[in-house]
Amino acid sequence: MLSLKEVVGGYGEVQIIHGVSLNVRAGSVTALLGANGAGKTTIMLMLAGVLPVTQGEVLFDGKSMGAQRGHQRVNAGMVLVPEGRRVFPNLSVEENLRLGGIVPAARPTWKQRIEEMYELFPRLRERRSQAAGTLSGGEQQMLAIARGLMARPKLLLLDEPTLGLAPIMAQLVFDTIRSLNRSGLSILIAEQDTRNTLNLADEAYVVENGRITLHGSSDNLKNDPRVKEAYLGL
Amino acid sequence: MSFVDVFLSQQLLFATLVTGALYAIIALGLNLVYGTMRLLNVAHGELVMVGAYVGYWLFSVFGLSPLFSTVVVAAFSAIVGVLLYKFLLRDMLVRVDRRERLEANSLLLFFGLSLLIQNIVAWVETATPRAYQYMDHVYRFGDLAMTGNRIIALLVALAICIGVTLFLRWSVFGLALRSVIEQPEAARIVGVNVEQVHIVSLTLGFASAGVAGVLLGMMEQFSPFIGFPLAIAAFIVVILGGLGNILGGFLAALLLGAIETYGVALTSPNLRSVLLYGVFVATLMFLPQGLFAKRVSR
Amino acid sequence: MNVTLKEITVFVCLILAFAVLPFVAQDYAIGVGLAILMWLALTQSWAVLSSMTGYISLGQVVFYGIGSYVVVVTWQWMPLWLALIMAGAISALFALVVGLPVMRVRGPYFVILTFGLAELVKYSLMAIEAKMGISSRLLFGTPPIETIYWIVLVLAVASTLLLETVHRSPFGHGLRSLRENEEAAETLGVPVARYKLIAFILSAIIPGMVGGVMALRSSYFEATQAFDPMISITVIVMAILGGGDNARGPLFGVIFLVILSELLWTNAPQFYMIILGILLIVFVVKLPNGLLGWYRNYKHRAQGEGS
Amino acid sequence: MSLIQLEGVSKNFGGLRALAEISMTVDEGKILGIMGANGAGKTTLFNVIAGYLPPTTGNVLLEGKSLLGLRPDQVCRRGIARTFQIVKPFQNLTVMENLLTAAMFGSVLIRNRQQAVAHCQTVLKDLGMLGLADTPAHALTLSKQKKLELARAISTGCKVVMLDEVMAGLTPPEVSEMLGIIREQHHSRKLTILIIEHVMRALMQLSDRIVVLHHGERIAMGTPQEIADNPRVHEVYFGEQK
Amino acid sequence: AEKPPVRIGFSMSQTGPFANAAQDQYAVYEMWRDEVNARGGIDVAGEKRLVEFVEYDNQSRPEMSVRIYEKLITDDKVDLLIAPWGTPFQIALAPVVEKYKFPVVGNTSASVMLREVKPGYIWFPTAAIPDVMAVELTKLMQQNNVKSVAIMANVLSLTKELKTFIEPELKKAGIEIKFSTEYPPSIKDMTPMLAQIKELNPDAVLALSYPGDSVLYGKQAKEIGISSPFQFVALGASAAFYRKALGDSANGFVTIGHWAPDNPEWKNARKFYDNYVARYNQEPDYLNASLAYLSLEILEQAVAKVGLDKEKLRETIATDTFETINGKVKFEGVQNVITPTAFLQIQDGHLKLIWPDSIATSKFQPKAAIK
Ligand SMILES: Nc1ncnc2c1ncn2[C@@H]1O[C@H](COP(=O)(O)OP(=O)(O)OP(=O)(O)O)[C@@H](O)[C@H]1O
Ligand SMILES: Nc1ncnc2c1ncn2[C@@H]1O[C@H](COP(=O)(O)OP(=O)(O)OP(=O)(O)O)[C@@H](O)[C@H]1O
Ligand SMILES: CC(C)C[C@H](N)C(=O)O
Ligand SMILES: [Mg+2]
Ligand SMILES: [Mg+2]
Repeated sequence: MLSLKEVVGGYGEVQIIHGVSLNVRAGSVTALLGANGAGKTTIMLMLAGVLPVTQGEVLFDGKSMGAQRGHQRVNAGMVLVPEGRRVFPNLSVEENLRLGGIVPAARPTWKQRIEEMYELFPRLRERRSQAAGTLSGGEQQMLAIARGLMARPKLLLLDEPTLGLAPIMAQLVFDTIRSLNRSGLSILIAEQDTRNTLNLADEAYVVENGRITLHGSSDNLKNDPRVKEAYLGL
Repeated sequence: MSFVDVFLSQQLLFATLVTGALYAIIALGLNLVYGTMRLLNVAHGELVMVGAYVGYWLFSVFGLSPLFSTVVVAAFSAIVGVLLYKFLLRDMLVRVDRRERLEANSLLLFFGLSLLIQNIVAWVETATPRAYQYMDHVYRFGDLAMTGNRIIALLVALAICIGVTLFLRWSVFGLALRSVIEQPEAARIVGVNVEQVHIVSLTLGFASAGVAGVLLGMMEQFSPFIGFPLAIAAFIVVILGGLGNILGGFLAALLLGAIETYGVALTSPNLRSVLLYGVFVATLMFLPQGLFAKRVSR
Repeated sequence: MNVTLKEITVFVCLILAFAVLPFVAQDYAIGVGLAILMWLALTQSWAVLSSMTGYISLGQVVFYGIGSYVVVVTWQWMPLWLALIMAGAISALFALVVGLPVMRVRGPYFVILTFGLAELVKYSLMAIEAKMGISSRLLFGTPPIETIYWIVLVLAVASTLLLETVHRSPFGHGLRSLRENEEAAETLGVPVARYKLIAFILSAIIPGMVGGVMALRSSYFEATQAFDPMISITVIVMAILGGGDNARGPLFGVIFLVILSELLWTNAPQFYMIILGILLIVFVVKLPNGLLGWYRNYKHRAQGEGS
Repeated sequence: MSLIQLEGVSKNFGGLRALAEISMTVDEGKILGIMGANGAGKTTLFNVIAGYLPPTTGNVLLEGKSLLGLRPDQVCRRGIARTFQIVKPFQNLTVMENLLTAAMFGSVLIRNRQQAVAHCQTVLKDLGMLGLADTPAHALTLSKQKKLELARAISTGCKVVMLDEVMAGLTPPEVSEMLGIIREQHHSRKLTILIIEHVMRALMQLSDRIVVLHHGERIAMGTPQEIADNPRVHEVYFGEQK
Repeated sequence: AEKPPVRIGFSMSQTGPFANAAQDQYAVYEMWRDEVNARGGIDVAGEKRLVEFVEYDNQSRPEMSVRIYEKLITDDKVDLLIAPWGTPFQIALAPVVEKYKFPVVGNTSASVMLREVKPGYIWFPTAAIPDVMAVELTKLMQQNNVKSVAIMANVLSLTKELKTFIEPELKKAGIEIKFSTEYPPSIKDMTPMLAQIKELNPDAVLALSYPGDSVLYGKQAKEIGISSPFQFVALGASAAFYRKALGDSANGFVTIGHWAPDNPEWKNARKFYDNYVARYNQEPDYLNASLAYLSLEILEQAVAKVGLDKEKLRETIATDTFETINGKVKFEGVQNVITPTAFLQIQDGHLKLIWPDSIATSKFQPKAAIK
């Protein structure tokens, strides 16, 4: 589904990612683990076309994404739920959702999709005409996830989706990811709740200082002593 | 004229509409450029001025109707907009390390551009004022008198304003545009083609400035140096109506038109600018986001 | 952050250079020097408000205009020094009176509001004068250019010192914080509203006095000249050309633009506006971070290569 | 005497009641945990105390004196600092400059630059951020920015600090480190702390007492153990999973 | 060896808000230079030398103009100076030429303030000084049976002064002022004023306007249907573009001007007119262009007599009588004391002098009502 080959990139002249290769198999959940500042968000932003890939190759569905700009990637089915939510603060919740489904591929089913999102997060329905900037932190996070799902992605890139969610909501998000995955969606997730993430994922990569240092099935990684110590806090 | 007469006068109403419509269409173009991309286009008035000249040339050399010229000018301005975007503006808008100084640099750029345009036109055409007579037959309906060109300008401006409003309201483009206004980066993430949005609003903005120029040239005299006050009027309207709020801009334009006619009729023409700027300044002091700011519930 | 000896030396040399100019040059060159000093005084003052707080004022001319008026109206019966003090004081008073509501307005709204405010003051004065039957004035016995030059030199130095002092003070640090994020600055204890007001007032005094002296440069006076919006725009253009938020940016920008346009209008009188327009556009493309940004980059590179 | 006292504080947004008649006290030197589902009103409570939002009804007192009508900067000068859940760093200033604002304007009010720098350096050192002093804030990762928020709040020299989800987005070892930092600061600076967290481990370990909000109402208050055993809290906050 | 050319310096509003008004004067300057050079040059006390211009744009800013003249005198060291456009610029110039004792003949300025300028190195040939105009205009109206007027005046100096001086004159003459108002230069729409004037239906409308608003008045008076037989517009109507902008509806407007080509006593008037039309393919402005040309004629005659010495030039200009396209000109103090104050009317697309009778080339015709 998605494969990165020796990808290099960063912010302007600062290089952060020094050659990362990874694969997300179709229909799988793949996790990115790593400490703060390891480069997970940077990889996500490069995938979404926000940051440039200076070397290496990104293949999605077999096609090179090098020349594809952000909106083309969304249209092709690769959607990012960014870290820090990035909702449109002065637009209403509903307008935020509609924007999530603005690419041509998703536009015909707008209305129905919004209803589905409201089913998933009833709180959003209650706040549908409130400006997104005035939502509570957790509500904004729900909105960001829902907005990402609006585009009917084939591959969903989740950057810390449960950040700031109460346990009950975080659980809901994990459950949702699992059921979305069952219905065929591929997922790449970066998340600090390592335990839950590994329970959910099929495969995982550990990122350190802009490089992949460990890779394996999540069951293997769960029992890897390095992971245990560094990311599970055992 | 007594108080009552003033309000009943059809002539004043007509004058308000014509002035308001002209302000509206000039401001519309600026709103699409400044309101959406934060490009401080101080050369907006020069675009209008060039529109007036092109209309004049086509009329006096080829005898083309200014109505036809609006189409030519719109197309021409749009092309200029695209070229400008491709060669000068894209970097400023898209490159992350340039966005910081976007407003500052765009001010400098457009200031340079306005000097350039003004002086090239002055060089080619001299600074001698121009005006021409087109459709200046006077139609009278009872007490109301209207020249043909003012009626036409009103109708064209109205049509364009309504057209653009409907387009922004009912097309996806309107929503995409608002997302770009809010957060260009997040807009890209959800799949908005940010560059396309930029180009469309820039071309729409430039085209409507050009058309406004043709309409203005039909009615008033012009010279290469009329641009600055026009740009200022446009900025006032755009800010009063709320940045990026197209409909708000139209209402603000109408309000200024009304002050300019009713306000002046009731007080004194000498107070024209005092009234206009007074209303503007007072409004912002009480409503720092303009007349039609969305108020977040508190 | 401390003042280095080198900086002081450069600054003192610059002042000396400007100080000897009237003794060695004829009127035209003094006129160019005067132009540099005048724009310097205006731009440094503008920077105290706009570069420090990020509130871009497009109405700097309002203080210049008010100051001009004070001096012109009192010209026949008040000594110049007193009139100049009044010019500064009345500009500051005006800033104080309108400051609170004006400084509540942010971003682009603030930019255009300040422009509108200057126009409002201009047209109000014109309407009042029209009522009194005045439309323009003649000034007799204006001082020679040298006198004007000395006063403006003092004002230019004062405004430079003012900006540098603000820049280095805790007050300036507060302004810079609120420029970055007003809400965060406020929760950290910065009295945001008061600081903005003070910055606004500080940016008003010297322009008021500059306007006062410069009104005496020509024997003919009318409101449209004293409140010419191009003055505000020129100030901003110079500050942007310079870049940065300390006194060096405006210094670069002012000297660069004045000398450039002087060279252009004297050598290519037919096309100098066209050339100037093109140069500004090229400038934005080539030096997007202003002269100061370019200079820093250049120094940075030079050092990088050296080590 | 209790340091902070809330008397029937309510906050309405239009028709929405974000806080309903909240009364409680926090004693000096204690840590109060605040929990509740998303949108329960936790951040709003901070906003009201910090002078950011005026309460619709009720009163907030610090050391027996009302804070009502004070602006946020005045509240800060009285000794209450806070962090923002949605971070608000001074993007183009360095980490040190970010902290200097706090030192120069907060309740310590150090106007001498050298002294202020020294003061901030100790804070950075305590938080293990000395190496970042000259990094511009925009180049920090989100979690570093959260840490910056904490450092900035502490640098004001406050008596009370309100922490809004400073641990969100940290890996478990990082959470442990942060717990250590907060405890350490609590002791060494004699801070009274109000802390909002969804990371339960942190809240349970740190808090002397915990208050639980739900739809703006206070539904429980007590020691961590009491809260952990409270069935209502379970139902609205943890869901079926324990 | 060939003598070096005579260098003549001036500043001009080539850009900015006054650029449009300054064009006529500039066109005349250029035409004159080429004419003189075609004749083999200017006569400098008996010796022919070519003429060369040293000119700079003042951006429509008087203080810029002052700087330019300082440069022309001290840096470029020109041989002669000619005037910039307009009252503000020429008044601002006075102290500079005073300081350097450099004589300049003014031209396109008109204001009672001119008389306050210290006599010495600058002179103003205009006959359109507002206080005298007020008297003459009142007489003209009286003679044509005007019993009531409406006045609307731009607050800029010339028209504002004219309003101030004409109101008492009208009262003295028993003409009723039915309506009187001022408006700012930024005016964009005159409907509110004109609607009221139409209702009052005065015998005369005095639109004391500047060139920009003169066109506006013409267009809107036609639209609203102002039918007063006497309609006056102050500035701009003497230029060719005014008739182009308004077409037939320009006919009948009375305006300021004391020159016309067809007065047989003004020797070179016709020749100037023909040359101008041949060169620019349009008529000169009867006010500004003729003033500009006659100021050059005065300078030329003075230089022919005494050469380039500044003091001698001053002496000559201040005391001699000159023969110009506008008849004889002689200065006392700063003012021209010969040329009479006069008015023009647009008749069938042509400008005619209609007042005073001593120089009139046609009679006043009431403005035809618009259908
Ligand atoms: N705008 C920027 N300019 C320069 N460097 C940056 C910028 N943003 C982030 N960095 C640097 O990039 C590195 C990787 O950051 P990234 O956000 O990808 O980490 P992360 O693994 O997502 O961490 P976290 O878990 O904290 O979100 C960090 O060292 C950070 O300092
Ligand atoms: N300015 C506002 N206008 C309208 N509603 C608002 C406003 N600010 C907050 N709210 C609403 O008030 C409720 C409480 O918000 P608050 O931010 O206090 O929640 P919270 O408990 O901090 O939640 P979280 O854990 O998600 O951060 C939310 O439902 C939010 O949508
Ligand atoms: C046209 C001139 C006689 C008047 C001059 N232009 C002025 O500004 O007053
Ligand atoms: Mg991250
Ligand atoms: Mg919260």
